[in-house]
Amino acid sequence: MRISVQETRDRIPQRDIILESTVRLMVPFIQLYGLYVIVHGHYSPGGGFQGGVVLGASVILFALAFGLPASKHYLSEGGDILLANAGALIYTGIATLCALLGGMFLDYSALAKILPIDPISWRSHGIFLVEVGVGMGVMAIMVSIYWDMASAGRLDEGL
Amino acid sequence: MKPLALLATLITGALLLYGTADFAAWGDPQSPPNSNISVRYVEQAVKETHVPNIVTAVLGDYRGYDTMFELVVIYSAGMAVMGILRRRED
Amino acid sequence: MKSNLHMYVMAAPLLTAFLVNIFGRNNRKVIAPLVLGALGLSSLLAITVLKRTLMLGDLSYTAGAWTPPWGIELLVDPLSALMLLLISAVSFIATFAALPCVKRDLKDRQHIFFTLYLILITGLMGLVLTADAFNLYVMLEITSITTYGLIAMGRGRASLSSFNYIIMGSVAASFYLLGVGYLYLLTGTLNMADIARYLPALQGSAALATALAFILIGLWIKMAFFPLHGWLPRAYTDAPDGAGVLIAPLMTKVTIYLMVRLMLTFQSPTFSLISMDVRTLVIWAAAIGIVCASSLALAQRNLKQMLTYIIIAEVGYMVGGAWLANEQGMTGTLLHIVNDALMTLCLFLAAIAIAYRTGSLHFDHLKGLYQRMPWTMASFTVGAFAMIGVPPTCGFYSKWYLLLGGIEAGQWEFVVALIFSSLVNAVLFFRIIELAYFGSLQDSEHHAHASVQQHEAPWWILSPLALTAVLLIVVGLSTGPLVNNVIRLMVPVGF
Amino acid sequence: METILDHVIAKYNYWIYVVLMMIGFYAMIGKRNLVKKLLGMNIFQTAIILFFISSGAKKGGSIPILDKYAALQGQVDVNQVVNPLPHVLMLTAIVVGVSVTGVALAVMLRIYRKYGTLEEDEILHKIENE
Repeated sequence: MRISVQETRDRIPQRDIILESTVRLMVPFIQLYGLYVIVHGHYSPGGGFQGGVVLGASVILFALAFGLPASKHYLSEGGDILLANAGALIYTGIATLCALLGGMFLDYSALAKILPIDPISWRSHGIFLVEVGVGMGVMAIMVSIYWDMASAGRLDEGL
Repeated sequence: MKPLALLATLITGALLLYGTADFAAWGDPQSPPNSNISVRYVEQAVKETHVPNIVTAVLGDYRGYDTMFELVVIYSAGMAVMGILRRRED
Repeated sequence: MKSNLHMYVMAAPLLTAFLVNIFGRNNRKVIAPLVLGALGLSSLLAITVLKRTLMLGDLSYTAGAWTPPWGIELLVDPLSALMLLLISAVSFIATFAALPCVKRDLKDRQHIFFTLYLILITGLMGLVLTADAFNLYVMLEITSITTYGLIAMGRGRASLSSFNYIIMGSVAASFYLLGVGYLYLLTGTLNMADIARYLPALQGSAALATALAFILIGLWIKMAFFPLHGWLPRAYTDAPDGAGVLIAPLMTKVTIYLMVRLMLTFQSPTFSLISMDVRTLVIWAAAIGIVCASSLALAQRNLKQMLTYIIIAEVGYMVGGAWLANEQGMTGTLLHIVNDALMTLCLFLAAIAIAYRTGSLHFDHLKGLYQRMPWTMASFTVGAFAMIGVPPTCGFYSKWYLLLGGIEAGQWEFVVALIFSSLVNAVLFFRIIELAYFGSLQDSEHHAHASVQQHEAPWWILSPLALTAVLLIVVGLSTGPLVNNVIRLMVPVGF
Repeated sequence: METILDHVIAKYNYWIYVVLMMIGFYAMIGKRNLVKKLLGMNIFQTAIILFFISSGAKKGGSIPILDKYAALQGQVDVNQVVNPLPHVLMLTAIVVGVSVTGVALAVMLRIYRKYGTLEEDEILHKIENE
């Protein structure tokens, strides 16, 4: 008893104007909130992971309402993979840069050789840069996992 | 197989409960975890990193190595899902 | 100024993993140079790290310049430097064989495969270096998730065996995390050396026994110690060839290294982790495990499956040797970690070379292989001799130390199990050699595979195989210096 | 008998988490359906996260976000602030839990596409006579 792909395909409802217009309204504000969570990791609960998941959720909401092909038009597959790699490279890149600049691995105060501000505030900025990298990486990965799960790897037609 | 699994579960549970005997009471500020290395985190973290949120300070700087590999974990999970499901062959 | 060399050994494969994912996506040709370059560079750096550690002594390094209990401490001592070199060298050699196999199996997902491949190697290196209990959990998870992904990319049954591995792996990781949680609740710190300072005060407490029991059970499941080995045979057999050649030699050996590292760190004159009755119990379990795993290997009809059961028997050697708690036994275990990784690599490379040419590893397809693939079978024979424990090869020396340790500790069941397993190995491998050598070419003609044009494996697979076979003998002959100035330093005198 | 009751009352949270862990552990190794095994794994991991977080709790403690200037002057009362370390560790454990669940779901999707069922014994039966 293998469920044929065609059976699942025709159970998906056609486009729904109410759903699309509300989602078109909500997605920008969700993304704004996601950015807020990333940026305010220093002062309020939050940070790279939580903000990245909220940003990822906004793109997934878009994909649910407008269909997977539309979301791939909004954030292309190549762009998504590039975003994930960029996020990971930012974090590991900064860590290796600190080691190359003569400090210890992941020691942000070693970055003072590039921009000479005092080491302690370099730590605060280092944490922020790293949180941005984490946010980008987590957002891209959440979207990519949703795409794979929804279309069982074919990325043609989502849930 | 099921009774064997039940037996293993009960033994593990009993061992765990037997182990909770020596823990400090819940919420006790003088318990080992609350009075050992985290005292410095609470007192010094803001001075040393200018980040009011101590959890982010510990996450990003004191134990930044953990968080770096945490990102690598979520990254490799995304790549694993991509590798498992995206198959052109079948 | 503390040297960052060992961090570059880890950073090279990690950064390359992301580059391979970016550039390897559209043109495949860039994957091979990137992967080989990164692993070659990290092998060279690992050699200098080992030399440096032997000259200048241990290096306690923290990521982020914080003093140890607060920051995460990475310990580079002779043993971890040796393991770092072992991991980078074995993965460098295995990559040569992985490249053609992956090109054949996973046509358009090669870049994803090699991203996971490099992250797995980074995770193994991180496991070897870390001296922080929770960081070790994160590294365990990295190596586990990448291994789940690599195995599940295989065809057919691979997804089911990968799922079983996921369940058992999560149980193991959760048990380890529980053990660390109990230790954290008792001591309040996460740094292993710092925890060891608090242990004598907690000598008899129930929670400490539970914590160490759960940590050990978690590691035993991860290393497939006999009663908990159910997931390993299917997982390693169904893994794609390119992944199997890296996972089989390294995963269980690094987990055994972790168990030894924990035992050595928590060991102190006042607090002996290994109380008498627990030690005898574990050695009995190891002995029974060796006997059962070896006899199960006899029952297998597939070469790769037979090798997986031999891996489980070898795990029994090392766990038993470590728990003998005397100098000979520990030296034998540490030496056997290195030797067994090389032996398993040689045998898996041979299995892959045979599978690459004949398509199947079932025994009746191995007839008359010596005529068709002389060099592959020659290296396979060297690997077989090493596994049995024939003198010039490295297998003999580590087994010799283990035997001495067993006799000295008076654990006769362990000694008997070792001898029994060596004999069974002899039967296993001579059966195959006899099949491959004397099974004349004619009666394999009418087999379905006769039409496939038989000749030597491609040089991509043959050169690492031959190199590993030579390495087995070289490492065997250089056991003296290897033990005296590297392993001897690690084994505490008053053990 | 009396001491055990005190001991239980003082640490009832650990008892609850251990029961939760064992429910998850039994589902992981006892159940035959793959989805139930996965749910068991999630229950087990959630119980461990609760176990760690409750170890850092302090009676009357507030969240570990301090007023920057008061902290710079150094007027920080440790007993008023909850222990931040378990929260950091559990952020990692949550991410690991999510990742393993994601990979397990992907593998289950492939198994379902190939064998049409998620009952382990049916799958093994199908593999035998493949």
